[in-house]
Amino acid sequence: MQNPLNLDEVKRVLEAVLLSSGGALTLAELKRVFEVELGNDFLRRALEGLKSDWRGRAVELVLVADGWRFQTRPDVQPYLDRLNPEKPPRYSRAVLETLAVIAYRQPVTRGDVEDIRGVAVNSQIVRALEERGWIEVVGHKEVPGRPALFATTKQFLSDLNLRALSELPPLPELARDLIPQESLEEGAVASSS
Amino acid sequence: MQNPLNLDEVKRVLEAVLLSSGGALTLAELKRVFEVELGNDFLRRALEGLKSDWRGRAVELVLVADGWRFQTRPDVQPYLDRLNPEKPPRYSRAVLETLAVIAYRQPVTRGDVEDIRGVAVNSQIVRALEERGWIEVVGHKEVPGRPALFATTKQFLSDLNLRALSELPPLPELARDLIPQESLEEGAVASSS
Amino acid sequence: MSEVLEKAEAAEEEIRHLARVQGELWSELPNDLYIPPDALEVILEAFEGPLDLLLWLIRRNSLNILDINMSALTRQYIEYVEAMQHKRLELAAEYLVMAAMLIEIKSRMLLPRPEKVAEDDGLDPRAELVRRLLEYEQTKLAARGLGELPQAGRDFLTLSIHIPQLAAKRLPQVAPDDLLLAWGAILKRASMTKHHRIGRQELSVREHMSRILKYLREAGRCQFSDLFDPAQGRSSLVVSFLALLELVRERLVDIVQNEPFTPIYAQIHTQIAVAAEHAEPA
Repeated sequence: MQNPLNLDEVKRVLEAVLLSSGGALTLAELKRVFEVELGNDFLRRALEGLKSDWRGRAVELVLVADGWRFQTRPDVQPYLDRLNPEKPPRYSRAVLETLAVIAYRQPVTRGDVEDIRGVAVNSQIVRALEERGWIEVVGHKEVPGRPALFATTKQFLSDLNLRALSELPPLPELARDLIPQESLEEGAVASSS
Repeated sequence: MQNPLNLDEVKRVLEAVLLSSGGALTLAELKRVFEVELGNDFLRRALEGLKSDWRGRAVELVLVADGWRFQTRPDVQPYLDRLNPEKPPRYSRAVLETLAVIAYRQPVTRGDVEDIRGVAVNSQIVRALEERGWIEVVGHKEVPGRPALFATTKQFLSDLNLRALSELPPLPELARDLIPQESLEEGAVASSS
Repeated sequence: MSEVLEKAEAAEEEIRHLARVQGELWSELPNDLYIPPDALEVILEAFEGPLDLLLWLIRRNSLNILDINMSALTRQYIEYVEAMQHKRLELAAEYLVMAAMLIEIKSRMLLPRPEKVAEDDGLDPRAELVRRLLEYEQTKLAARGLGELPQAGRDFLTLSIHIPQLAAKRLPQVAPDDLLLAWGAILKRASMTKHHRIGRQELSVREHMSRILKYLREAGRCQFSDLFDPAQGRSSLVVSFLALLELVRERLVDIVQNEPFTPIYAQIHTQIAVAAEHAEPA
């Protein structure tokens, strides 16, 4: 194996090393690749040269905090997404239930949500739904502590493709009545269908 | 995002997709990347074009058993090794011989391997090859004990840079043809040829 | 396991070396089976089994594989196996089976052979052994060929460059039915209360409750009639009115009329006493 000494050969090796490394490489790491000791300036010149060789392609060589790496340009992201239709994250049951209570029972306080769900509501859940723009404070209940009253927003309807709250799926008939526990199970089954 | 329709733009996208995929991609997968339906011929032309664009670099575009992928050329391996000194182990003769029997005579049982090699096959060898993803059980032989039948996998071909089993190095011409049972008596004749 | 492999690897290296170094010596003394005691173990470890050992003996003695001299081969093989038994007994089982087979073939070779093709079809007793030896040799060479093929991870690497995270974070999607399911889960878990009396009609009431609250939050107070939009139709008026009544019942909104026949106002509920008591900043 000959030692590469000219700039082109160094660039050729650097390209293969950086494309296959799977992560950013520091100048020190890149130096280690070569049997002969290369100067920092020479190496940087090779990297800058490589960078400009790649200009205009859908992949670019960038210098980030932990070194040099190749990465895809944002404009090809849609193509990559089609290849890996990454499953979008899902909200936890707690989030969905909180949202359901607010949607079906609005305006409600956090205390109401807790009463209905039977468990304390994590304030992060409320914040996440507020940040998403799906719920908002529409007033305060005039009871001690003046708790905020939450309701769903227009954004919520729009994101769920609804024109009005009345387009939400109707709750199962069974659930509307005060019913003994046994038949509740049936209610749940019916609702899950 | 505009649909790329010209060859250069398709090549630009294919390059980014293949460089970032981390593995081989089939023609069908590559087609899925584009919003517009591209013909197989057009896609193949783009891939062949890309392949020749990369000629002479330290990275090459190859077609293996499970599709197209970029990989480093063997001549830069010494550089890559200096960066990551840990290499997969070289396989022992026992492992390679077991693999050879499975590759060339598949599907075979462990008993078949033992018959040919004349020794018991250590179960660690079979497990090592399975863990590497190179062999798998493809069925069971309908004899007492129903021993597992082993065959090689796509991964095996892909890891050895092959598109199909037929690309394996041909078996050395030694047995069978050379020595029909009858002619063994006049062994000297056969051997003199 | 890799340790074993490495050992075997080293042994194989060793035997090639030995064969080369000792090769000349053996060519001078073709029938001498002297093996340096230290080398024996190394040599034996390097064999992949009796077939491998036989092949090596055949090749070392330049025997014709298709016309093996059985007595020479058998003698040499058995000497090795005996040496092996002293050193590594546990290796010997398959080697012993082979020894027995060699002796059997050798003795059958000694029997006078019928001039004419007889009942045993004149099959050479060595036929099966030769077939196995050839098949094994073929496998051995094929294995060497496989080992020389470029291998992913050893001789080349596949690529996988970084894909930067999208600026916009992917947000979970929720379908209306997810809410229904969530509600079902609540029902299933909790004991029932009157909370669950919600149908389509009531839902639109609650929607108007939120609307009125939002409106009053901005306006503070407004005329009663401002809360109704006749353009929305009669049912909307009814629902708005029900919503207002519900807000009043839940003490979220107050309806006030200072004097008869003066305008009626709606405003966010304030309970003077409570407010004073708690001195809560708005």
